[in-house]
Amino acid sequence: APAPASAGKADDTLNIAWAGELPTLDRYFNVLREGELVARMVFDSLLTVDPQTFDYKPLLASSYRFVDNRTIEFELRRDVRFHDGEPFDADDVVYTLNLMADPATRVLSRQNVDWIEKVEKIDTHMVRLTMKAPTPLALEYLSGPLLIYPRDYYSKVGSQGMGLRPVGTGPYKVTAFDPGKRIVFEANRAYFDGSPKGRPTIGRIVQRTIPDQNTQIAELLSGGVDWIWNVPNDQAAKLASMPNVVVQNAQTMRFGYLAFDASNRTGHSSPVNDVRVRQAIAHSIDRKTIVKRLVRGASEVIDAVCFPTQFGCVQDVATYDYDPVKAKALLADAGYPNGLDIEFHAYRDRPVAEAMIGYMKAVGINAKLTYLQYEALRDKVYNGETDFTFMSWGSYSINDAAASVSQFFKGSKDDYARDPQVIGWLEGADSAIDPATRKDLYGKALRRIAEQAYWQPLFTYNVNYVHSKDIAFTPTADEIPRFYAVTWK
Amino acid sequence: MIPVTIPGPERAVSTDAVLELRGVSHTYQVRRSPFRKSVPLRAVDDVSLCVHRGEVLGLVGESGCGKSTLSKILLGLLPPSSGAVLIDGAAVSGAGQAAFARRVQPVFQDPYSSLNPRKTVAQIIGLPLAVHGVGDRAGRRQAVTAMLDCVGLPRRVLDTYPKQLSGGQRQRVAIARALIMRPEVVVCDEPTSALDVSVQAQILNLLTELRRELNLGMLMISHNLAVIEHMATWIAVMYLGRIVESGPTRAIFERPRHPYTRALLQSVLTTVPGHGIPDPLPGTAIPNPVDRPAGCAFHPRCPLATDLCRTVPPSRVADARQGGFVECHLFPAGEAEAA
Amino acid sequence: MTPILEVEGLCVDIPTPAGTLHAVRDVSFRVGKGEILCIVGESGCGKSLTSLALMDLLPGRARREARRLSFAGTDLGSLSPRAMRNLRGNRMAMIFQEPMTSLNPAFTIGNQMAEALRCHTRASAAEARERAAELLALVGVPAGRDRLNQYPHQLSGGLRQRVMIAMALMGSPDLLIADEPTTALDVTIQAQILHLLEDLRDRTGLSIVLITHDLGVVAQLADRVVVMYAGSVVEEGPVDEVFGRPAHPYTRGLLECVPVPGRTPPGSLLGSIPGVVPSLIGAIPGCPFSARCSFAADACLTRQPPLRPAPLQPAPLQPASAGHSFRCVLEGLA
Amino acid sequence: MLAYSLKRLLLAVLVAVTVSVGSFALLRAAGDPAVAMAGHSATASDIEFIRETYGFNRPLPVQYADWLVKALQGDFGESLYFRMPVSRMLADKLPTTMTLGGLALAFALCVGLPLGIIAAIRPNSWIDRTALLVSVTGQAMPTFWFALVLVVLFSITFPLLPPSGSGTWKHFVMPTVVLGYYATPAIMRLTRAGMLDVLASDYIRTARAKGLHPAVVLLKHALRNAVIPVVSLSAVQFGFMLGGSVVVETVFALHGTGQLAWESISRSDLPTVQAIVLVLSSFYVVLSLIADLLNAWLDPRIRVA
Amino acid sequence: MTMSETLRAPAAPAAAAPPPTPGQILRRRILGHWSLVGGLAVLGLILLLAVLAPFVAPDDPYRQDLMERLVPPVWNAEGSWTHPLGTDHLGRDYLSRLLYGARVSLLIGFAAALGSGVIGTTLGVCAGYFRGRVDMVVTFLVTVRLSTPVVLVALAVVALFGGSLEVVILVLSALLWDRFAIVMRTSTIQATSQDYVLAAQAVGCSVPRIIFGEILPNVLNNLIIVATLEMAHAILLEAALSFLGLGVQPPLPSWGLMVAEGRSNLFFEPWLIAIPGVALFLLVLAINLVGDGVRDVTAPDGRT
Ligand SMILES: Nc1ncnc2c1ncn2[C@@H]1O[C@H](COP(=O)(O)OP(=O)(O)OP(=O)(O)O)[C@@H](O)[C@H]1O
Ligand SMILES: Nc1ncnc2c1ncn2[C@@H]1O[C@H](COP(=O)(O)OP(=O)(O)OP(=O)(O)O)[C@@H](O)[C@H]1O
Ligand SMILES: [Mg+2]
Ligand SMILES: [Mg+2]
Repeated sequence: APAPASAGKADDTLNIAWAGELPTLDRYFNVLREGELVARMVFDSLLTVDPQTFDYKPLLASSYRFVDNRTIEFELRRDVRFHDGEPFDADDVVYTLNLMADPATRVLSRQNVDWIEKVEKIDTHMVRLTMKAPTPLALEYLSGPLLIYPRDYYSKVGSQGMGLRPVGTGPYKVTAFDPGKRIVFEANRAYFDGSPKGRPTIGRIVQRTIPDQNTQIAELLSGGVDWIWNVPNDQAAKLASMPNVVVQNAQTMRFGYLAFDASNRTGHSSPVNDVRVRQAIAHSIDRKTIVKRLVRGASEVIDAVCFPTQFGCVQDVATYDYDPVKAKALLADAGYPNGLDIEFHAYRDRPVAEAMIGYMKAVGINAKLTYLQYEALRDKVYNGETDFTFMSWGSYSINDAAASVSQFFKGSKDDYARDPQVIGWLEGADSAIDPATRKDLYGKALRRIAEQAYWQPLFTYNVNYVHSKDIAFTPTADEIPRFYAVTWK
Repeated sequence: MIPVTIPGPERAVSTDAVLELRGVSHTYQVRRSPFRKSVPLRAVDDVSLCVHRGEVLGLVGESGCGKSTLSKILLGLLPPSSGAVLIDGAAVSGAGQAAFARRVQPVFQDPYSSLNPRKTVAQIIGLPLAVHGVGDRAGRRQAVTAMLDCVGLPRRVLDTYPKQLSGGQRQRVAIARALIMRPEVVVCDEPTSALDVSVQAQILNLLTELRRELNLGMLMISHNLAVIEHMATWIAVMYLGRIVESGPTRAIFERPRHPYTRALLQSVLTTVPGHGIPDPLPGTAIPNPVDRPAGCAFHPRCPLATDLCRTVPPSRVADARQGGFVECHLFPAGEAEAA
Repeated sequence: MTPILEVEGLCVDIPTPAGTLHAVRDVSFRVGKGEILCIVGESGCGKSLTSLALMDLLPGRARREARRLSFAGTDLGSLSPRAMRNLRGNRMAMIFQEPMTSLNPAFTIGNQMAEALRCHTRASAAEARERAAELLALVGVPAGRDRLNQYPHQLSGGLRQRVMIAMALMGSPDLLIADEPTTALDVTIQAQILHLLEDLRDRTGLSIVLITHDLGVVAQLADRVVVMYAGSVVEEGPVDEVFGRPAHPYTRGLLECVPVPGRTPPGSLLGSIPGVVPSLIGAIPGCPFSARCSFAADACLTRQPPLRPAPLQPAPLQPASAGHSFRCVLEGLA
Repeated sequence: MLAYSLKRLLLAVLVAVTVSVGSFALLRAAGDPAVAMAGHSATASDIEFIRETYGFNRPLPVQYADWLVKALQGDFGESLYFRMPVSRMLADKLPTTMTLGGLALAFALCVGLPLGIIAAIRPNSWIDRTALLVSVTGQAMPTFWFALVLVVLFSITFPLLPPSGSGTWKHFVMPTVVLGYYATPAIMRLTRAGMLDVLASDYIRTARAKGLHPAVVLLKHALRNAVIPVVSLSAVQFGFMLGGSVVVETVFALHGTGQLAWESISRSDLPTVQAIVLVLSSFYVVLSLIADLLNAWLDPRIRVA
Repeated sequence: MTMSETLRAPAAPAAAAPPPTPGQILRRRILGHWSLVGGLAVLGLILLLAVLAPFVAPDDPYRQDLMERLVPPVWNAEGSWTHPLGTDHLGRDYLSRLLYGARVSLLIGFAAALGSGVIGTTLGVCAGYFRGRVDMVVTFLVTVRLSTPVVLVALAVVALFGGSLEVVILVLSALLWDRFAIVMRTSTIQATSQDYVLAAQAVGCSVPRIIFGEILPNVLNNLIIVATLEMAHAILLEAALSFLGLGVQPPLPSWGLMVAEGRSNLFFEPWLIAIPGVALFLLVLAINLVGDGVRDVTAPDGRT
């Protein structure tokens, strides 16, 4: 067998590969999922979520308490140092959160910070955070995307410097970063005891960007890398039978959906403006078979436009079972007895898209596929140029319907339903604090969406993690592999 | 004796001159290497000539002296940089091109490249008829057949391709194509130099016959003086783009004036053994057309060159007795008459 | 005269898809020391292949066969390729028709000339250049030393042909084979080159085989002449005899085709040989010229006569051994 | 000579400018840079703000001129995606692509030239036919397919070479072969044709008549003249390989300009794409200039007379 | 001799057997050229299968059956004759897709070669015939085209308009004309320098007549050679575009797309990529062989 430059267990180096190219390691300025993985290794937030129980636990904070429903006070840890040796204290928290919340900073995911009014230092190890309005997701944000940066360093090097040479408090520090190519992590031996993340055990982690799936597998098989993910199910099934390979499948919070232009946003009236056509399409596709035969793994069919575990994601909504006869009848009813032609856009899972096209064809719907890169399709969607798209959404791994249904049906750029009723309910739900009220309002919105078939939710995704037998790796449902928790076997 | 006239502005043009060049020059821009600027190359320099009905004008000169360029100008294929081409005394303009094409036709040197390999003999010979819209398909074929007989080709070659013909046969096809429109002048640019002696004789005989029968005017370009003497009634000797001597064949052969003409005549090797190899022009000062010598262009090679020759270009001196002219300092105006 | 080159029964065959092309058929001749032998004939009659066969430079597929092929006593037929290479360019040299393309455009004249010497002797580069300069002077190239650094394209056709000749002389050959050396040149230049060849022969005793289709050149330059037709020799002999009293109808026909200034009346019709050369593929039954010969008899269609001495001419009587021979059933032409 | 070089340089600049104008127009048509820059959750006013600050609201020719002036000073702007100077990214990625292109060209020449020469010396022999087969196969195999086959063969079945990356020479073996094999047929054929032509020429006969050793005839007299067209072709091929290495770079995770360009296209990262196109086309132009000069050196007829 | 005698003098003796006509020679040369015959046979077979796809295909190439995914071909132990070449990742009959895919691949090849051929030939012939300014402009265009990274431009255009059969063909046509232009320019210059063109001019032929009647027929074989090369090139480029996800769009089957789709099963269902890969290889090989064959057969002294 070849002896790649850095061969695994022997020299305490874990080689991982993925396809995404991270432009910057400043998490506030990249939105790729891979960015999240890196962020969790290099940085810490005030709180964290237990991946199993979904409970919030203090991380950089040693404790927190709600002063009122708009104010939280955090007691900070005293034994934490940044990678550059600077001690962590209230100044860093105040600086980071206030900076990121400032619209002028232009962080990419505004919803993560928009709710913060101000953060004040009470003393060196105590801060107070004030919200603009009661925010149900506050703890969610604080335990994920809101990472704490070192004030001195960040104010000196800015986002660019941080992006290239990140300095955080996390279990791993970055020792080399070739953007889009390679990241080298070194265990942070000074990581504070008692972190819920645990102390890092593997000395070095080297990440390489390998765009081609086959090459990733080839690298895995030849021992060049130890861990890859997003391996298609067909391959994963076969890989599972290889001697040195472990395949783990886990559901993710991501789900697929068909989005229709119900409100004629494109302005060139399309058949899907008609609810009956949307319902017909929904009925024409055999989601169960697609899930069972094509998507496979831990995936399941969903009917509401949110991830089932998300708070407020009620399941008692209208469902559209596979029923080609009914689909045809609906089409005829809508004035298309001889079928219709429609433009169809997609950016991922070509086989699924193709399978759906096949199903639609069977009832007379000719969907003409335009397959685009994500960025290109997203621009089209934002510009109101698409009739009918096959998309997916991962809710930023936030376990609350606010991160899914509210993201798309509150009149935002990607809202093609523009249903004032739905918008009203969702605005109420997002600003209410009382869980029951929220749940009720989300339920109303979800039922209305299903009934009108603004979207046709398809299935939840699953991820295949494929890695060598040498490591112990536990996947989590939030699609965020935690490399700091990986250990040698 | 054939009535001859001096072409050019000095004498009135005789009425039977069909095709005439008056003070024609042509300059090419040549680039000798991509790294250099292009320079003018005067391929034809102030040439006046005329071709008469039933006469053969022989043009001799060494390679690169501008013979082919001159023939292209005569054929209307190359617009002269200055000077005029006259047909029946009238200048040829763009509009008259088609009419011109009916009256003046070429026969090229290389019968291998002058026939389109993708066309049958019938198509090739019939092309002028088709272009000028003469007759219908059947009529044209008839005319072509008649022409084949005329140039001594068997009729079975009608539907063959040039590749299947021998060199002599091809040249006959080329002649047939040239003659099918019944032109008055045929311009033959070295019509036999690519052919074997035995075939050359056939073609020369054919041209002689056709000229007599059709009263054709002919410009015959050749570097074979024996052929020119045999065919031409009038000779023009060209050197570096200029006609340096011109006159009736007999007179030129008997009393060549210009040293270059004399050298050319000396160089003729006859098949009668025993004359030995002449050494007419010792030295190797080969003229460079881009960089013409000052004065008389011939002076670097001329055994008789004087200082005058090196500085002053000679002027054209009419030679009344010969009915031609010569451009040489050795023959100043008065002397030429007296000589 | 001792022959420097003796050729007997030379045949060159080229396999083609249509059959074997017998390009040279049983050709015999000899060249004496200091003699100029001309081979004439129409295009395609096998002149070039004959000369290439002598040099062992035939194109890939062509096969050479000969009863006897001897150069200055050496049997060329049995020489190894290496020995042949040593002879070539050294003791027997060759120049070609196209002076424009016969020199490698990528190298200087000096380089190409020196190479011709240095591949045969141990001469140093300086010596080779020295000799090159001398030879250029010999062949009448002015300022020869400067020309050594020039590239072929910087020379005119006449100069290039002189360079070719000088290059052929680099190894002081005994025999020079010249394949149409003047065909591409102007008449005045042609005269110069021929003059040069004659001069070389006179001064150095070089033997020359000159291939041409120009009867004028033959008449003025050759000592002896070989007339070829369709791959075989139809007449051979001293040039005065052959041109003065051609014995073969083909030779006579050829001579009649060419106008002679002062002898052929201007504007008259020339003699001509009708018809075309027969195909050289496969055997030709009978005399190859019979199809075009106005004297052809039945016998000519079946059998080609052997080369035989021409009938003795009236005074000055020459012995038949002087070697005017021809290949025809006719008893000479009156 | 100087005048010629200047003229060629002017032409080169003109070509590069034309190409960049074309690509500029095309890319502007392809996507709104402001939208691309603003990213995921930008509002209309964010986008408007970006348009203002980056001058995307100015007329296209003005934007182009502005870009060009800066580009000439080596400033290709900032990548919208990586938010770092494009010039720095190019400095990082070009060496990989150049190495790959250079190696591939060297491979193609090392295989194509000898094969072409041998094939020309022995036309219709088994060597000629094998060479033909090799070249035709090279032309008929989709690059990525060939690449994947090699990976399976040499990284998994016989684990000799690493399947991806660019750390050591071993990493470049397969990419070089794949990319080079694609260019081999053209070079081989041209060499063969050129050799056949040259070998049939008069001056080769002259050289043989001098009694030169066949190897000298072949390598000195024939090859030099036969490679002249190959030199020009190599320039074209090199240019093509630099631009066409996308697939190879993707498969072998080489992270060169090809893959960067491709990713940047899909990310509407205009400054990056723009810069790569300009650099590649200038590079091609420079290469063909070099090829011309090389040819002039090889062929004195082209050189100053 | 009188004139009539001279003229009647036989110019050629009645040859025993008439020389073969060019047609006959050509036919003989073609039949003697094994790789040309082989290439033509394969190409012809593929063409035939493509044309007859609706009749010979065992199944609808678009009919999917997710329950029957990835059935291996018949030579595999698990294969069956219901799907001789197995099924793809959506359970569609692979043989049927292969047959229909031939249509698309051939169409792309033909159309792209035609489109680029028209552009390139027009430019090349104009440049070669008119020379001077026209030539300068065309040469400039060719240089611009050559210095444009084709693959990148193709990617950009397709990313902009989305991949579809029409877009792919258009893009390829717009990008592959350079070789046509270069070759046609040289051949035209060569043809124009022949005396028969001069003769046609001297006869008074119009420019179009000269170009179409005298020049084009003589450069046609070069045109065919380039066309075959570019056809092969276009088919391969489409495959490369498909690899990057920008070729023709599913469910339309093209061989390039099938290879690209099969690639995700490279390691464990290698036949998925091997079958269309081999088909693609054979097609491109056949086209190349035909091109080479045409070159040899029409060359002055063709290899025999
Ligand atoms: N198209 C052209 N462009 C530039 N120069 C040309 C062109 N045609 C001819 N010349 C040059 O013009 C001069 C005269 O050429 P021309 O062909 O008329 O000579 P020629 O007397 O017919 O020669 P030859 O006997 O070799 O046919 C030569 O120096 C030639 O190089
Ligand atoms: N390489 C070859 N392959 C096939 N046939 C050849 C080859 N070389 C010459 N021939 C044929 O051999 C015959 C003799 O050719 P050769 O070159 O000796 O003629 P030649 O007398 O020198 O003619 P020319 O006066 O045209 O030079 C011709 O019929 C020619 O077609
Ligand atoms: Mg000429
Ligand atoms: Mg010869």
